[in-house]
Amino acid sequence: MLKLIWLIPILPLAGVAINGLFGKRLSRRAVGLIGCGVVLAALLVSAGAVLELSRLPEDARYFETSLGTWIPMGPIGDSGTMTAIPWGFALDPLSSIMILVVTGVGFLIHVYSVGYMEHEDGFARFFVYMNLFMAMMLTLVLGSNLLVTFVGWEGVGLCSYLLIGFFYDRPFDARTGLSCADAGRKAFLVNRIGDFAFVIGMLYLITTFGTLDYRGVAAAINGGGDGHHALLVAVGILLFIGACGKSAQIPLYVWLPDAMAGPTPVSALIHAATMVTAGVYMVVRMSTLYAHAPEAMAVIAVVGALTAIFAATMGITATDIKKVLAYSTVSQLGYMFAAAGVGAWTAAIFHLMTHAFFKALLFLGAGSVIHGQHGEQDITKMGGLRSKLPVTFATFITATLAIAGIFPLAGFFSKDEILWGAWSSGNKIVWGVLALSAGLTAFYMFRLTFLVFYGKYRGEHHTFDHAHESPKAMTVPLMILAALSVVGGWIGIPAVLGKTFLGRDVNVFHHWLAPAVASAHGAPGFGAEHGASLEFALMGLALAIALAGIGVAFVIYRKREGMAASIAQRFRPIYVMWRNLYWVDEFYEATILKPFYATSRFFAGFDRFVIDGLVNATGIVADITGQLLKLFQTGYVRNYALVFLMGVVAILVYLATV
Amino acid sequence: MIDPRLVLVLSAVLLSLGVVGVLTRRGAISILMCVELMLNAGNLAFITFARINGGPEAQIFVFFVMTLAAAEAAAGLAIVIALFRLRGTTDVDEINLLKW
Amino acid sequence: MELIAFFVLALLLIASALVVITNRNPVTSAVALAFNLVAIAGLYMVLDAQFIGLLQVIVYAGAIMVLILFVIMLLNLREEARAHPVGTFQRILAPVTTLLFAIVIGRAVWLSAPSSFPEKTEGFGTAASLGKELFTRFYYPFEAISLLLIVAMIGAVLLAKRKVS
Amino acid sequence: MVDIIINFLKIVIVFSLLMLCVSIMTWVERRLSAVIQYRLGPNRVGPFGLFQPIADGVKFLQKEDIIPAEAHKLFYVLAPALAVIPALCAFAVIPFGPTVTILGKQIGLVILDLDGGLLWAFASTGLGVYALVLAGWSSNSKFSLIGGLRSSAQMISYELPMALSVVSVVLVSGTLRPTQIVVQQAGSFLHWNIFGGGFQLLGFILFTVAGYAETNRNPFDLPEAEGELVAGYHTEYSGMRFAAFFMAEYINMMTSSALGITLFLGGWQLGLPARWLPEPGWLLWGAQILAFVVKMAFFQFLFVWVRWTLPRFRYDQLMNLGWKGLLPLSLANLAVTAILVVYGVVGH
Repeated sequence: MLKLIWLIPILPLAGVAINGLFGKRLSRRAVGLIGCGVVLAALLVSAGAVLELSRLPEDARYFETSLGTWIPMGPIGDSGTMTAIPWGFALDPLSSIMILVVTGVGFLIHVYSVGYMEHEDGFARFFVYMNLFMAMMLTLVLGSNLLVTFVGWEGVGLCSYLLIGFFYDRPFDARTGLSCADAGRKAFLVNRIGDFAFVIGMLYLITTFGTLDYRGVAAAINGGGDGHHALLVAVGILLFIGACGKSAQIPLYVWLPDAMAGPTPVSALIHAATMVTAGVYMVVRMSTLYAHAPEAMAVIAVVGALTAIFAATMGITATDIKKVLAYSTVSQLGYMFAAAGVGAWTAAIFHLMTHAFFKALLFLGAGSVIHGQHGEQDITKMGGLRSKLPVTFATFITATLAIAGIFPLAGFFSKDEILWGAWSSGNKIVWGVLALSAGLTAFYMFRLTFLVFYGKYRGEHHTFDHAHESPKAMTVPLMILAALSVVGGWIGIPAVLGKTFLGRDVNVFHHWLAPAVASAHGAPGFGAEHGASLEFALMGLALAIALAGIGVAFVIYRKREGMAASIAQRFRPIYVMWRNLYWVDEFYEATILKPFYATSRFFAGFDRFVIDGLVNATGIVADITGQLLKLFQTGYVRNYALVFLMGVVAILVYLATV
Repeated sequence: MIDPRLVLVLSAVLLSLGVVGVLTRRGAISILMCVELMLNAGNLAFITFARINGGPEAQIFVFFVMTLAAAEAAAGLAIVIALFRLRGTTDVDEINLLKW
Repeated sequence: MELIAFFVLALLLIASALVVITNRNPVTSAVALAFNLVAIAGLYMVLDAQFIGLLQVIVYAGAIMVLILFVIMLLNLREEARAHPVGTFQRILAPVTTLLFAIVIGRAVWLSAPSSFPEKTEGFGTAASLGKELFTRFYYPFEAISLLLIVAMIGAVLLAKRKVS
Repeated sequence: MVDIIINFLKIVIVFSLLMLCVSIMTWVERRLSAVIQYRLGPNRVGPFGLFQPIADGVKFLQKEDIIPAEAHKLFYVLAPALAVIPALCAFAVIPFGPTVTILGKQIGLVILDLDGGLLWAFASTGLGVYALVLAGWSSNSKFSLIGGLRSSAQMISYELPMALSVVSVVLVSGTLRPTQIVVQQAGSFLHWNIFGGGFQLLGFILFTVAGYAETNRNPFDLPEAEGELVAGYHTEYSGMRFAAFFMAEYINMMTSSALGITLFLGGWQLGLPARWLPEPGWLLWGAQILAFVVKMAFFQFLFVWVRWTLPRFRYDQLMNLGWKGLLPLSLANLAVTAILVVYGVVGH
């Protein structure tokens, strides 16, 4: 199966071809079958390939294949050897986790979509986009060099744009007046900024090391990377800016909340589980580089931690069910980056995986809620839906507990590992910020749960009366994801817990991933020994913070009606600030867009009056000349003949005199 | 003996007369005829050159010019006939649809 | 002898050419032109270009001019109108320019041509010598010109054909 | 100087003989048609009515010379002359006898022994069209005009097959000089171009048919079809001018016959093997000139015979025959001849 890994991105592409070319003539059933089928096939191939990979000895778990040369190049940089960039695909422990997550979660969401999109127009178009996304995401994670990854990187960006703007004819956000198409455009443009930095980073890499191959770059850096320290820092930061765009980190996070304009399965698949994690994946992929550029890692850690708490505060006041989840996603991505920034690579990937499970589940649950209420998204108009949507409620609460980091659900283990990584690497401030945001996460997630599922319904009555549980196609994926959210963390039980309670280290995940990532030697604080008791204490502390968050949420939104309003009243400036998302959009508008528009207007005016004026002047001159020359156009052939003859005579006279 | 220069001057005069005809006549066929006159003036010059050089080239050129004139007459007259059928005249001044 | 023939023919040529360009009756013009062409043929004969001279009569006078005459009669063309009054400029400038033209080229040939003909070469102007050249050295031009004739013929037929609807 | 005198004499003799023949021909035509139609014909003036042509001539001279009021006078007057002159010119290149020796001077019995003699003949007959066209146009009568148009179209059309059949002969003989063509056909009559000399039987037939059309003789006399056009292009003519057209027609008949004889039937050759012939001398030369005359007479008889036997074609039939019958046939004949010449079957 290993030899077939190139099939993994191609399979969804086949779905694109079939549905794209014949989708309009096929029945919805057939379209859905093909759309899900190809992803299932990709999942099976992936599973087979990973199984085969796991049978190899630990240090040989790497397989690379090429579909041929893509860009042949001359000698580049210091290497002096002829370089060529192949269409290379590689499978190693890191990408194996990614493809399993992508195809697995992707498949569940595809199945879910069949139910969710049942009544929408453009059914085939939706699955074409989704399949294309799968193909691109798999290209991204399987690419053996940065450029192939970049193809997938851009491809998923395109699909993201297409899917955000899927309902291109509908309005989206009343506050900013965006339409769905605008939201898509915003996502695309913000991503461009990041991609620009990414490309520059790549160019630096290839001109310096003569290769973009992950292994080649890693080898080059290990071999003589320290000589290029400044460059490595620069490249690290540039690539991280690219990751910021894709993974919605400060300052480029603004597109992700608006990306909720897309259909909910899209939010679940692209804007929660897979695409937005591409940045994390990429950073971990380049772990060797970052290990040699601690300054870049510091930047990542700071940005990640800031994003985590920053987004969490915005999540507290959001009222749109999907926006809450979106901010939560941004926050959790911040977590992952913080983990990567402190050198806890496996923790970042571990959290990436568990997050994919429970965040996808949350989104799908939210989708189910929305679906059940015929499109209502405002949580202030919901309440008491527990009875109407039992399956959704059960799965949703599981995911909420998981994201809050309650033992023994998946989130607990991954979050704990990140926190421990932050503490143990000496980044105590990062630890503090992350712990606080963990509490906030627990708070806003339970706020959401309470507002949606408990209390009295606050919307229109007939909506509540007609609210219904979703079809099987939607609930079954929910249940599967719920199960994963529960057990998903158990493959990464921290060594201290395993040793203490099970007598051995059962952190399978860590050992699986270890050969694929750099040991973060050289990063500050690593290697320092900490006692098991400290780890237990921190674990307990984190759990306590999460429980405290839940408790506060319970008090405010469950026990005392109206307390939320009075708190908001008392801390009005903070509330208003959070409510308006720190005015970041407005800030960008004022500092970037306004000057840009002004410049554009200036050049538009320049174009209209000067450039067009020149063009028009040409026309006017031609017209006047024409009017004059018209007088010579008598229409009498003999006049022309006479002039012709005059010319002949003139030439002859000239020739005779010369 | 004849002075070749005289023949050539005669040819030039005939050519000029043809030119004047083309410039002043109004009937399409008359203009065609004047063109024939010019062609013949050219031919006369060719024959003179042939006689001067003693070779066959210039004569063969005349041969080609004649063929060309025949083709020109056939096509030109066909056009005139088509024109006449369409506009009821062969007066080139009346045929001014494309003017301005 | 030849000189006399030349001057007589030259006189006839210029006279008939004048008739061609001045007479407003197209038939008269055509007949004058035919006469002119025959006279030129005579001049060719005087210049020893016998074959071309005879060909001139057959092709020009015998075929082309008959065709023109035929068309004139078919269209029943009468007196041609005088030149358009717009052409005042034209009427003054045309003869002047043409005169200038005649002077320039006349002067040019007068200066460049020799003052007497060399001895006639063996076989000059005979059908055999020209025929041999035509079918050997000038074979491709000959084929090309025949193609041109066919094209002109087809074009003429298509143009003059009455549309059958 | 002697040459000029000799040439002048030749011209005078040939011209007068031709005129004589024309006058005889008018008589022959009328007598012969009478024979064909079982009547007597002119038999009062002179023995057998032989002086009838003279009487006719006197009559023509005496008739009023009418010029229609609306006619284009110059061309109206010019046309008959234009009819006769080219017809006479064409005859200039016809060799009517061998080269004879008179008073020690070699004299070719041909007026104009040109290298391109055949072309001369064609050029002359080609110019003959102008007479008909101008006569038709200048009379300012619709009968005349239609007659003129018909004749010009007819002559242009039939000139092609005629020329092509002549070209076949030229291919065989390799020269355009009529005297040489005749010399080449010496010996037995089997060496004539029509037979073994060039296998030009088809060419000969084509030439003859086209010749009838060229001379506007029945069955191709549409330019002067009495039934529809009164008398065609010479409707308005009378007196001597009418006679001129008449004369031109007969001269043309004789020219075309002479050309046919020269090209296909050995010209003045006797058609006997050389060993049967006497030494060159007046006996031989006389016999040869006589042979030419006899051949001519036969052709004239043929002309008359055909005229009083065959009905007239319709105009479209005429054109069809010319363009779709004779032209392809003559082209085919030319092609076959060319192949024969290339493979050396015929040719000199």
